[in-house]
Amino acid sequence: MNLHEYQSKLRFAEYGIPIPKGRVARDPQEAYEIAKELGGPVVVKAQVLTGGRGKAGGVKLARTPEEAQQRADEILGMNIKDHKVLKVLIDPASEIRAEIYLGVTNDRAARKPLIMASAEGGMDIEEVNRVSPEKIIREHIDPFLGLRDYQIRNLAYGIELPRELWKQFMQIARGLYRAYSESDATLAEINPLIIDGSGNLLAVDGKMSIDDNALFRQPQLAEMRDTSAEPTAETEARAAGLSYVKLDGEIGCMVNGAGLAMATMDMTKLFGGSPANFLDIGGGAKADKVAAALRIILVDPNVKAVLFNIFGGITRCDEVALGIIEALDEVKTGLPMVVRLVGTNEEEGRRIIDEANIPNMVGAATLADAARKAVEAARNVQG
Amino acid sequence: MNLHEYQSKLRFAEYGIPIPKGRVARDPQEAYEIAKELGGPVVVKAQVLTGGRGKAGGVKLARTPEEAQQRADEILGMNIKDHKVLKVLIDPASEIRAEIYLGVTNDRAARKPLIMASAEGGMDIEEVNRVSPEKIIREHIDPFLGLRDYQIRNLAYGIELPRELWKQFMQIARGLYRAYSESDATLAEINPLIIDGSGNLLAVDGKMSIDDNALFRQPQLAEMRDTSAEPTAETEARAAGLSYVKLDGEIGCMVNGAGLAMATMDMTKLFGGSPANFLDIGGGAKADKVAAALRIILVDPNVKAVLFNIFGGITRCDEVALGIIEALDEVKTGLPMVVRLVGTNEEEGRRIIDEANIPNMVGAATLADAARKAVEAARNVQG
Amino acid sequence: MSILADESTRVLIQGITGREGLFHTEQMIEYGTDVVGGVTPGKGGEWVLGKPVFDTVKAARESTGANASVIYVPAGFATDAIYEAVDAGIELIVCITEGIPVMDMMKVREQLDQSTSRLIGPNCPGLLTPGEAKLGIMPGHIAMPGNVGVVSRSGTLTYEVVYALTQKGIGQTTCVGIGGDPVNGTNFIDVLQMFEDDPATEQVVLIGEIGGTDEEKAARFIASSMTKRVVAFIAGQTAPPGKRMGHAGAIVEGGAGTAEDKIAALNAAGVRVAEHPEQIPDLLV
Amino acid sequence: MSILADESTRVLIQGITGREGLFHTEQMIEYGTDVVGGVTPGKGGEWVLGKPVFDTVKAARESTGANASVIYVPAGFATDAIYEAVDAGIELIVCITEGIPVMDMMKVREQLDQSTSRLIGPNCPGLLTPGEAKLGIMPGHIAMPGNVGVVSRSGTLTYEVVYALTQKGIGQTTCVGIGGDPVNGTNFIDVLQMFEDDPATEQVVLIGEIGGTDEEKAARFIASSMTKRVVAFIAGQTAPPGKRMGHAGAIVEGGAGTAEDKIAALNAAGVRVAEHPEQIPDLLV
Repeated sequence: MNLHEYQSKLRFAEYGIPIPKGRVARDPQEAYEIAKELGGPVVVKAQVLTGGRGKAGGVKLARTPEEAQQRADEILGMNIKDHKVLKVLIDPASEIRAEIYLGVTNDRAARKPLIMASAEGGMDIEEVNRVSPEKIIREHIDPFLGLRDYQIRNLAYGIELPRELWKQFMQIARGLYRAYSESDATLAEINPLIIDGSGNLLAVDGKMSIDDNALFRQPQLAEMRDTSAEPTAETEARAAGLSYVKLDGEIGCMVNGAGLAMATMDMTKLFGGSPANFLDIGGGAKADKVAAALRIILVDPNVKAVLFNIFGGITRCDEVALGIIEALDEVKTGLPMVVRLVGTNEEEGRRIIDEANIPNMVGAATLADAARKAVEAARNVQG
Repeated sequence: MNLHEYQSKLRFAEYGIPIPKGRVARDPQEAYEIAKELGGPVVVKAQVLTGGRGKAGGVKLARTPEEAQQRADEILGMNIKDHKVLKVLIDPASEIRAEIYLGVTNDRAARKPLIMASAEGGMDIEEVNRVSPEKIIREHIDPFLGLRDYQIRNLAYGIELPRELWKQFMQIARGLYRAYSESDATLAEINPLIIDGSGNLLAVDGKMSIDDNALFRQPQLAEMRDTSAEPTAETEARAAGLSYVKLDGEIGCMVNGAGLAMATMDMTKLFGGSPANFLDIGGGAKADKVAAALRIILVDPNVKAVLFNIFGGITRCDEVALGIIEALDEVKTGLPMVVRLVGTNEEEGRRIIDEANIPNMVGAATLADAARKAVEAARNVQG
Repeated sequence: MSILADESTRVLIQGITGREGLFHTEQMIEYGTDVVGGVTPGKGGEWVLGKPVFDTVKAARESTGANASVIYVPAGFATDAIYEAVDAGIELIVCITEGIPVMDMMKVREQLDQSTSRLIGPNCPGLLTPGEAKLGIMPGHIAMPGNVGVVSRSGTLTYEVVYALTQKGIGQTTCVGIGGDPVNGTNFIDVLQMFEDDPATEQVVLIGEIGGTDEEKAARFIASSMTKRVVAFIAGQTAPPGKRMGHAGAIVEGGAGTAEDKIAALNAAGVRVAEHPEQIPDLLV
Repeated sequence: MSILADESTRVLIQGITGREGLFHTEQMIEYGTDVVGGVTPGKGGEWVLGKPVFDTVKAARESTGANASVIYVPAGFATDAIYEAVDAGIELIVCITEGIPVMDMMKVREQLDQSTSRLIGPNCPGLLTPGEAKLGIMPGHIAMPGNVGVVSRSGTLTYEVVYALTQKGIGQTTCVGIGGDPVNGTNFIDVLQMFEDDPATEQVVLIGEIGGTDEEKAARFIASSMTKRVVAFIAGQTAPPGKRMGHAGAIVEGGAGTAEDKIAALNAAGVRVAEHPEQIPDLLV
């Protein structure tokens, strides 16, 4: 789960990291008032859960409250990589003497958290990494010991931070790691951490991602989830315990397991079709979950055919079959459906489907067979 | 640093461990009032920082408030192993169905905390350990992972705790380990942890020792130190950063380093004398520290001679010499003194002593020589 | 022959009385696995499916001589179950549970590296040595004994591939699902090395997916250290790019992690990569 | 010959600009120790006693090729200094600092056991190879080169013994103060093994004190694994019994820990135990 910039920065501030004194506006009038209250020039920043907002025109400078209002009006409602902008952050503009990068993430290869710093922060940090990786100083963190002060000094030394800023940098790095570990984050990043006009460090942008598996013990963070800008289907899917991502194709896919779901999507492509979604019903899915999944798929107007591919392990084919029947009782559809059930309790599952005798539903034995049938069926609907 | 029973139990209670609802009384009248408030029979327990108070008559049952008052009167002012009783804990008396032992300490051999439990708790637990050590179930704790639930289950299983008490036991053991680790304790012990008349677990006695090296980060615990029952000299010594223990002999010893201090004491014994104290001035001791040490030694009326044995490493002999001269300016004494200075800056130290030209002070080259001279001098004073 | 487990493996079930634990234990026993008992705290002394239940792994191991365990307990208790199995000296631990926070797994991994236990998973289907033993949730009937080793990061996709092999009459030595979590107990390379060392395994199928760099590392290992033929499949060619925020992930993993990268790395190591799971049998000799 | 350090050891001083650090660095240099530089965060680039100061151990090691370090920083920073030295790959770390909480040292020890570094101390006088190198605070002039190894839990008592040896013309290979804290980096047995393996060491002096069971363990080691003569002294025969509260300590350590117990254990192992420090030279051949 990703947090917005303003949420991340507020969290950072709880850990003693200096951030600009800005606030979030939901409409241009509010933006005007915040800018007036702050005084002086401000930055109007789109709050969207995606990268690249700067290049998309989602971040603008405003010298007066009136200008802030106007910029907010332009940015609110923008669509950045399929994310609608519903909030803007109004931060006081800072004079920037230097841009530092400072981030903590989990390095899966090393199986440890990793903290990184660079004197060349800002939007091009990935380019810095490609061209001169030695300019990014890295320290792996022992998960039991946590970030040690000497490691922060290694970073400060490595990025040649002016000596008079070491103390501030120590406090910020300690705070960032604590924010990371106490939030069960997978990412906590300040980019840029600037040296401002008064010569002090200031976190002008911030990002955090939280480990979804840990949200059960992070109720405060779980509540921060912003579903307002997210497609309704994704919100619904999450509520039902499903993993769903909308795509542009015409074959609705319902699969158990992420790997098999991706392989199923790949297969529709291989047979000339295109997947309408990624949908993993997870392990051990019960009838109600399957019904919810079917409902979510059928809401998408692009869907021309539905492909069920269930390989039972924890998930039992009979329960999936019952789920399909139940869902079709609630959500009537004339769309063609292809069902493939293999694995745990597959005979019972197939029997349930057969006995329900649904006219627009066909079975399939192999994945290739299922994908081929679904692509053909979708083509016929379109034709 | 040891905590009183009532302090330990209050600390335990902060970690969710059930304790009796008693309170501390400083005089018999207060004991009467607490007993009356509690209603029913109570136990009057001497609060002293030493073991064996039960056998010394420091724990008594009282059926009525009047009786509690009387028992408190008997116990307050008692002298238990050189500790004067200044406070009594008045706890409601509990029906005891079973006595369990539960303790956490640091096992220096294993270099890990160790939690131990036994179904045969109570005063004879050390005897249980001697006769049937297998009746004490032990689990070493990884200092990074902390006490894990499965380890608590291993204890509960091992002591054959009735199944219906496992949940309570889990909570108590978790609390005890947290109290131990968050207090930087070297010991946190409940003995006995009883099964009371209502079939519940209750910590009726508790003990904690805190790592002196960690008191700097445990200000709340450091404030709990009870110096009221401790010899004034020990309190003064601690304030001056010295390690001092009063003994019964006649040779006052001032030494740098605990090992050397013990060897010096042993040496006075070997030559027919007896040490009046253990006193370690520590490493790098300055003049003011030495002066304080001398003052503390001379307060003891048993002291007939003073033996200085300083082997300079971090401690510099010249500073010790200056300290001795300074102290003798303030604290005049006619007692014979033997001074031995060896190691870092020894020539300078000896020169300072020689130049001060103190009539009742002699030098010594070896430890044996110093001890022999001190014992002889003391004998002459006594004779 | 096989790797990790065979008919002589004495298996303990942690969480045997739970819904999933019970269901899959029954399947494991039916398959012929030597399940010697189970652990459910507070239910020690009971019997389930004809097997004794213990309160602790230590007690269970002492009574049964178990040398492997399969964990079916909920995520909130799974790391404790792993630590308990490690502490009791269980040699092979298979953790089926999904949803363990990554920070917890980083800590588990640190501890594991100092122990003599091997962990498969978490968030994995477990392993299957056809005709001998099933430790986990793979459907037994889709596999058959043979000489192909299978290792996979996926769950159900593994079944798909094993099923496809069996349909074509190609049997397996052992099928291992290592799990898809960012940090797990055993990785591709560990299992590839075991297959390389196993005389009965003649060829290996590797099933990967997008994300991380494990497939790239496996490719380097295959090029440098394997003599046996490896065939692979990578899922996720049509998957949308992840909604990764920030730069740290990109810096750590570089540009890697896409299906194209992984396939290129595998091809460069001489590995033939199937276009779809059911094509895998055709690439084996 | 010697153990742990000699004239070729390249020594770094952590906390070189502090009062104690500076004083003892000067003494170490005077003694002939190859001090190659120091570390004080925030003072990198300065020079002290003709030696370069660095901000971090890593930078210092890279510049100087140091393979040992001596830590003189205050207790609140000492564990960080140890971790930093371990992380930078320093082979021999001598921590003089006293007052480190025991829980912190238990954690340090867990980490050390996974590293290739050796820690001497904390709360110790360090070590001295007479005529070659001095890493710590032992007064150099009390020692002389020879063939007796000295190992001790005490600080100043060690000096007393070494001084007594030197007075009698008995030189030392290396004198090692392992420190008196409950948990430290190196124990008696580690050092006894090194002396046993060192061809130049012919006899060994062990100086113990009351508390703990390290001397008893050392006695068992001497009986089972040492061919060289060991002479010992145990301080604390007249010490009052500790004010130990509770039973846990007694249960863990049994009845052991008194001077009588330790002397009995050493005697049983064939070790002659001196009545007082200055008697030790008489017990050596």
